[in-house]
Amino acid sequence: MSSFSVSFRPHDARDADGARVCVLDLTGELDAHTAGEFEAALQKCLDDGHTRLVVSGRELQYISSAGLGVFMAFVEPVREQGGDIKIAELQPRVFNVFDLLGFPLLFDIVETEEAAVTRFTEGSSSAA
Amino acid sequence: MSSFSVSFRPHDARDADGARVCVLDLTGELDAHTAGEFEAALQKCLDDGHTRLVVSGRELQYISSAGLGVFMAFVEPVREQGGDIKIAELQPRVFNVFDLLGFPLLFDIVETEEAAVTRFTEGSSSAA
Amino acid sequence: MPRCAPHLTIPSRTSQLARVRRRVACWAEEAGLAERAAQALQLAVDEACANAIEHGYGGRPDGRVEVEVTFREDAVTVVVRHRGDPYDPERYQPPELRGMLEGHRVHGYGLHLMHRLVDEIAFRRHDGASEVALTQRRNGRDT
Amino acid sequence: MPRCAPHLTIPSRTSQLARVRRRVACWAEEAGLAERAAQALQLAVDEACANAIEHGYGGRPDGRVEVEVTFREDAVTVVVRHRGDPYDPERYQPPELRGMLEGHRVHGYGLHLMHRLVDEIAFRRHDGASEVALTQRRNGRDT
Ligand SMILES: Nc1ncnc2c1ncn2[C@@H]1O[C@H](COP(=O)(O)OP(=O)(O)O)[C@@H](O)[C@H]1O
Ligand SMILES: Nc1ncnc2c1ncn2[C@@H]1O[C@H](COP(=O)(O)OP(=O)(O)O)[C@@H](O)[C@H]1O
Repeated sequence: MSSFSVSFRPHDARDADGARVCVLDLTGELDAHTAGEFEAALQKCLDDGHTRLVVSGRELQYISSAGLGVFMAFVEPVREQGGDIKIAELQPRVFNVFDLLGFPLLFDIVETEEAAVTRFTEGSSSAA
Repeated sequence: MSSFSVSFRPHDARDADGARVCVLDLTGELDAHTAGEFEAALQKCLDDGHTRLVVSGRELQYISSAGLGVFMAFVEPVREQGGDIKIAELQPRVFNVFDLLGFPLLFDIVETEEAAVTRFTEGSSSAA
Repeated sequence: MPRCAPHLTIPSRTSQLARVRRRVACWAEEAGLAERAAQALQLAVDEACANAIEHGYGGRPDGRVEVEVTFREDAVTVVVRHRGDPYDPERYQPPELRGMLEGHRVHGYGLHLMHRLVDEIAFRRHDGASEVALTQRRNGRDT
Repeated sequence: MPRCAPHLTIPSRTSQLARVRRRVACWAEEAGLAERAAQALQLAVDEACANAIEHGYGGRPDGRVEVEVTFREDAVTVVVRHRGDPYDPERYQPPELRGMLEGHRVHGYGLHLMHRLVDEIAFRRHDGASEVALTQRRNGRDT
């Protein structure tokens, strides 16, 4: 069995609209078996009104297309609600897969969680 | 060289909005080389405000994906203007290619030109 | 039984596709393929050549595309080879991404068609050449 | 040098994918593939197995997927084989069509990835089985 988990962590930062930035930490292997868990976590974020999302791949060892599909499925609904999915801290092996499919054109993929959070807060006058 | 031609033929019929139905007759082989001609013909239809289009494949001997791509590229703009592209009289060999890609789900593909015209006019109270 | 040369090299121009198709028809007849299998192979080879011209050589007309047949007891294989760009990840996007980026979606059918049309399809990169090998069995499927 | 059995049969459940990946890692090490090539092969085989499970067997868990390695002097080939549906034209649509029909576009990356990841990929239907053969050369590309 692939081991995978995703955990939700509200961040202190807020964007210009005052919306809180939230971090999803991915751990383990994201494949066709575990993609459903990631999907459920993103759906819960949406349901709870969290749409300023940073997905941290610091502990993500592996990703297959099923995992990439989840990003694709959620980026539009999230953006429609004024939010975004920023991707941070990917290990080179995992980044390579995103890169092969041209995801850097569609997603903000940044090195550090901090940089991802800043993308939300920069230019904002309110919080952070 | 592949021989291909497309000719434009206004039909007597009008749809419920009073818009004239037009027929495009395709002749020969529609491939990556000749698709541009078909594209230009459809563009001219759009430019001239003709959007109730029947494409007749009675004399079409061959189609490759480049030809299918032209249908796909124009169906949305045509529909946005209240029209449609109906496809008629395909030879079995050519129909098979449309079918392999699932086009019957997206397009009205009918046996005869007359049936295609009727799709535009049926339920119409004005002309025809 | 017709005889037609087992090798054909064309310049990278789409105007050459009809010539390729005629040659494939001849090979298919020589191989004794059923009509449907022959037409399917012809279309698959057309698509592979069109990809080589449009993607491999990016539309430049000065490239060369080689088309080659091999007859085996139970099958016929046509190889399409070019020495242009292999997949260019910067230029080539999966259809969905291109769709989102461009709004229009008119590409991406060729590859799907090829898969459906032949009994076996193989993609290979080797010594700077990109090859697609399309195989139709004599007693294969009749799609 | 590790030794791992050259053949693995799994039930058609995605929970088995991790097991397949571990086996492929072992084969890649045995073949002496460079790390990047090994990881690429592992991912490509994962995608092929996931397709067999999800498309071939339509998610039914009672199918079997066979995964088999062949070592050659210059390359290693992994074949993934299933006996479920071959392409089902009614169910399978090219991404653009599905996109238009469903609005959502979350499929279609697996196949593109596979093409990018290995030196050679072949799709074959034979005697009711569908096979994908994924080949990585020992001195191949380092994507
Ligand atoms: N450099 C290349 N050489 C050969 N084939 C390529 C190249 N780049 C892309 N392709 C092929 O072209 C396919 C995309 O083309 P296709 O599906 O025919 O759609 P379209 O040509 O309409 O964009 C790719 O999936 C791949 O098989
Ligand atoms: N019955 C099948 N058996 C094996 N592979 C299939 C089958 N049907 C479709 N496929 C493969 O799955 C591909 C589509 O899957 P893929 O590109 O991985 O996207 P997704 O699985 O996300 O829809 C097809 O192009 C084909 O290669």
